[in-house]
Amino acid sequence: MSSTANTPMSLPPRSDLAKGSESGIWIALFAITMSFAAFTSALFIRQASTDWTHIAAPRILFASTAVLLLSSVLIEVSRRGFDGKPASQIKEESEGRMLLAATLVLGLAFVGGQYLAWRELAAQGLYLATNPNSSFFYLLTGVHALHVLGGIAALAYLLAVLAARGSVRRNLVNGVVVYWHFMAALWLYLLVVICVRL
Amino acid sequence: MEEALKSQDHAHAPAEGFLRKYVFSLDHKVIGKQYYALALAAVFIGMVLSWLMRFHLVWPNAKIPGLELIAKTGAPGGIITPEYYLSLLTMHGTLMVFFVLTNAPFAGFGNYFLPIQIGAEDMAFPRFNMMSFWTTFVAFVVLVTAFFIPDGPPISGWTAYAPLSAIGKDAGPGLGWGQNLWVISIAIFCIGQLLGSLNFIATTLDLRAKGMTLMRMPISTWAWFITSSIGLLAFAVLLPACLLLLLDRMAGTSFFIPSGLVVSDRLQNHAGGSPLLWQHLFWFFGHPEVYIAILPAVGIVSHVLTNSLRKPLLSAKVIIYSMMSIGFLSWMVWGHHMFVSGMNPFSSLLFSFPTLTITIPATIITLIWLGSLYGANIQITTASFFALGFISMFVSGGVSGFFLAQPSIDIYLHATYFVVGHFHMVMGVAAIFAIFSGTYFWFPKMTGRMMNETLGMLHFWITFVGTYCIFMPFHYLGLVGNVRRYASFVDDFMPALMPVHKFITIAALTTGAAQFIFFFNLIHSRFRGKQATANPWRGTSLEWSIPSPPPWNNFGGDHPVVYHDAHQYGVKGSTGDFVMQTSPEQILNE
Amino acid sequence: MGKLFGVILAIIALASAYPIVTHMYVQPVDISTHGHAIDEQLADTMAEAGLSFVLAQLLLAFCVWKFSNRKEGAKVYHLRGGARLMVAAAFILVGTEVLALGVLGQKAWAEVYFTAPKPDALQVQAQAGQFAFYFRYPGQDGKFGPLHPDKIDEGNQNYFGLDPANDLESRDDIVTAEMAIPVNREIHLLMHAKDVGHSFYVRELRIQQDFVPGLDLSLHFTATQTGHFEILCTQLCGLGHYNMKAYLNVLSQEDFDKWLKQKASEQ
Amino acid sequence: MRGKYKQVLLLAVVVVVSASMLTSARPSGGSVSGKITYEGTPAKQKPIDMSKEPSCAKQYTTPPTTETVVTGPNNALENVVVYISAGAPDEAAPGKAAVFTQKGCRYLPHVLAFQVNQELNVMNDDQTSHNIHPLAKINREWNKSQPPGSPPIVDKYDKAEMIPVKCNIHPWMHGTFAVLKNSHYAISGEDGSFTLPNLPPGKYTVTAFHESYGDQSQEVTISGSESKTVSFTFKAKPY
Repeated sequence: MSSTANTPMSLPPRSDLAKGSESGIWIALFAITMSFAAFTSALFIRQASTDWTHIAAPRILFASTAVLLLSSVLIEVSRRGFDGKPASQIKEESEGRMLLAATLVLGLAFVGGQYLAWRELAAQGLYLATNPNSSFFYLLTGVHALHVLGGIAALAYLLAVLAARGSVRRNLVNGVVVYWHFMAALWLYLLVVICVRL
Repeated sequence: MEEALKSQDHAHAPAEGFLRKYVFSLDHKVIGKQYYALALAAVFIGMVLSWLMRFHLVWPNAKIPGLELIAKTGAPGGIITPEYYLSLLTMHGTLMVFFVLTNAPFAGFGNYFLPIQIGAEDMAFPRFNMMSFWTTFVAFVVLVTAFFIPDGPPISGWTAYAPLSAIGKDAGPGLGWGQNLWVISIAIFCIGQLLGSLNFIATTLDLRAKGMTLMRMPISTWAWFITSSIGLLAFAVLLPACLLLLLDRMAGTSFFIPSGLVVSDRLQNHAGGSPLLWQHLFWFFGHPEVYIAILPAVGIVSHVLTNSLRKPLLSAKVIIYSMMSIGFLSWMVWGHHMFVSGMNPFSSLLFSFPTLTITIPATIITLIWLGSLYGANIQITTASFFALGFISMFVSGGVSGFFLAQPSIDIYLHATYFVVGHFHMVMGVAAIFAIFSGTYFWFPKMTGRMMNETLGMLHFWITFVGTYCIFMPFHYLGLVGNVRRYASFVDDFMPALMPVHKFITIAALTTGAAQFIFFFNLIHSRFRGKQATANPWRGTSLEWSIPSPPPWNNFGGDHPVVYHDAHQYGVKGSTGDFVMQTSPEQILNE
Repeated sequence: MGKLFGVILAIIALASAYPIVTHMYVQPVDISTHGHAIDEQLADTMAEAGLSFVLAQLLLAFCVWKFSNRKEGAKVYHLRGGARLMVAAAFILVGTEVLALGVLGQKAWAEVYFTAPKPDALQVQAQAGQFAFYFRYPGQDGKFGPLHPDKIDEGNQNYFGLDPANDLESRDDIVTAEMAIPVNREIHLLMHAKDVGHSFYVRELRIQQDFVPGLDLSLHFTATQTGHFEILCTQLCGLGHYNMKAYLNVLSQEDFDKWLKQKASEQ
Repeated sequence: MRGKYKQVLLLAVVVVVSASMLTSARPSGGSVSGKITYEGTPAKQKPIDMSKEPSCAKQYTTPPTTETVVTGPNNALENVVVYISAGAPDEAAPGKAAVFTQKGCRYLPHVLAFQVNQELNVMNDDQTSHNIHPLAKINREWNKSQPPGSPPIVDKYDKAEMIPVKCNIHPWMHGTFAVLKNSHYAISGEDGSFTLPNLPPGKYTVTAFHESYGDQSQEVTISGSESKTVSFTFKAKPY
């Protein structure tokens, strides 16, 4: 029987409750990764069947990809802008705020781009149930767009809190930034999956 | 100033008003109780369904008075139709696996005790926590609604194998809106569990009290932590699978439905889907789900045993590492559900090995329990008896796993009652024994009153013996080749086995009836039970350092400081043979 | 109370083992060439698992008997060797068992799945549909006509969707509701699902294989005894699942030829 | 005085009522009759192997055959529903229920004709569960099982339709519900003959429906109480 140390380990005190939002996002990313792994492995299995007709990805996707990547850069610049300040609270007057707003707008533009892509496919007579590839196209882009909309809602919430209270918790911003980058990376992966037939 | 800080850093203020206090509460303790109550409702329905099934199997043409009022087409004149039997089977499995075995040991007890055991005032995200319960509640309501629609509940089993589950009402009664409700319910349930798991992980990582290192956490906390990590990933797979199934059913896609199927004389308008894809996705979730049910049980039993033995287990660390390896291996074994399902025969062998290997950590845990009993001073309580009963069930259900893990034996035993006996023992009954153990153990903490031990013992003995009478003969039936999921036994070799089935049915009705003792005890003790002290079992972990029941903010605004791990029993402390985690006294080496 | 627990648990353990030891419930006679390997494997596993079961339960019973509610202040002590002993025991005992059963025990599996059917094996097609099996023999020409799902007409016994008007190969195909096979001849079973998943289970043949819609699997086996056996569906397929069965008649080659001729005349 | 009036009145009522009953019982108007035949070779009707359901199989010494095309001597075609598809007004349903019986794992009768909103009773005379699944397209589709000993399934249809009926548990069991708008219908017998009596004068479309061969129609004009003959010939193919 070993004895246990008598001195309490130095852990962060309870007041760091707020740290939760950032770790919460990280944990959620694991779940999202898993979900998309499930979706795309279903796609890979489905691609092996004989009736797979590969459809060409609408051009607009590349434009919206550029928009999303740009937004990712902007939000990163915004985060670094906050980095220099030691405070755990981010103040309203920070210059990063405008960049957050710009990210939000670009995010909306990305979702709009996806909508145009769906319109383009529908114009070719390709709907959700038309063939396996179109099913997966709508499914993957749709579920991803939903997640991006979630990020947009979070950005809107950040901006609203900044405007109302004048400050917002630092780790909340960090969480949203991590989530946003992840959405961009996830999109690049999905784009490859959609365009390339394995 | 100090006081102001304290109340400020709590995630929420004390609840006011009935709705905030008892319904839409943010308090993890209330939410834990809500989960537990939901599981009780589900287990009650599930148990009644199993009675109806057992009754129908041995008296197939007997009228069950009044049943026709609930199921007009399912049981015309009170006689259960084949499809209604399958509806009962599907709903029994779904309710038990999702709403009982996941809800009670994991979400219920976990919600109540995980924050307390690590010295937190609440979960990391109390609002998510409340949402996760109410989402689960909605899922439950949606599922149960299936009983009351004209078409009746689905008949495709809790595994909902495609294409049976994907085609729609052509495939049979209950596969129209009944199956839709099932898929929707499970998808909603996944969302609830994802929110819950996220909360458990974040709470364990971020909110531990000062001095509460990971290795000082009680085994139960560890079990919930590991389980939530499994749940986070497993439900993240089931959710997309449900979405794909729903699209196949409602939007005409063909993820799981191949071409050229003729169902009810109608050629189905689908092409190119893969039925095996559903099985892979489902079991990729489904096998880890087994451990979502059983790991919290292992944790609860270890926690109760450590206390009842009045000495630490041989090694808590080894149990924790074993649970981790079970959690890890659980991702590599899903294919053992599919040995004869048309998967590549080579992969069957590949899946067989991790399946056999997973018995090693399970055996280690069992041997540690058994070895720890040696030289102990076992306190006889209903809680400890249920924990010991759990070990017995875990062993019984575990050894039958050896048969099913081998593809060649599975050729013969697959889809027989042997499988039914196996999973009911190891995952159903064992987990339920742990729930009982946890209930008798923690009831004083949760309500401030003791449960009646005499009734508890009576409940234990009937349940323990009854359970063996029900589930052990299932294995014998399986060895003869009795196929499961049959609404009645029309096969030529079955008359010889009917006496066994009758025995099982009578045992099931008796054992089921004994559960009313438990229900009564629960309600009676809640209002009339003896007042409980803060630490009636002389326990070491943090939940015993606060009043019973705990105040709204658990530690009354204090931040507990932890000096020891939770296993300081059989030592000389100032209060007896144990030293509490919060006690700063020095423990000398033996 | 602790003593009672020990006694009852011991009784339960021994009573559970009793029907096994006395072979009260065993699998039916094996009529296949590969089945003995499965039976041996099952018997070996039963011996090992059964022994572990009884030992573990008795150990639990003993410990609870001996160590419960001891006197106030009784000194608790630990098993020598502690956790290390347990871990070692688990690795050695279960590890060997895993290796033994896992490695040596794949014979039967290999025999069923990793060998190709002999070229002279008799081909029989089995179709599973809600809720009956139907079988097809290729007839004189030795060829199965193609399947057209849109032509399926159960009222007229066209269960497979044959089109004899256009497919010459289909005209002599023999469709039956019972499966008959010659004894001691390898059967190459071609499996086709008409609607949802089903399974082909003959207890005496030690064969179980799912029918997967859209995936035509095949299986081969040899029956060594004549007789009348049941083919059961073991994959939940809908409301009539319990009643989805057919008979397997293992006949002498002579009787089989006669039977096939008789069935051909009924087409 | 008043009593006498009463008696006369009563007598008058009795006379009128019985007269009207007599007239309704007497065949009024004309009738259409005829014979249904086929030309060509009909598909061979095969014996049904019921071995999967021993309780049914043992009811037969020689296995029954399929009933998709049932023929009689002289190319007579049985089980054809002949009905007035146009020209006759829709009628209220009769009070008597149409009965569809499952016996020996077969449907009795194989073709059951009844009217819109007429009560339909499905009985199970067997010792096994049956499943009745009328594959309705216009009407509400249902799919129910009937264990032995359970009460009859009672239902009705509110639109006219030819509905194929199948038993999911016993795939060989197939039959037809002919749900019709009026009471002018008949099902051809063993000799292929049928009669549609009691047709008031008017112009009618007579339709003959066969479950394998579809339907054919002819126009008929009835004046007075004449009897007209209409015959239908269906083309049969061996496959």
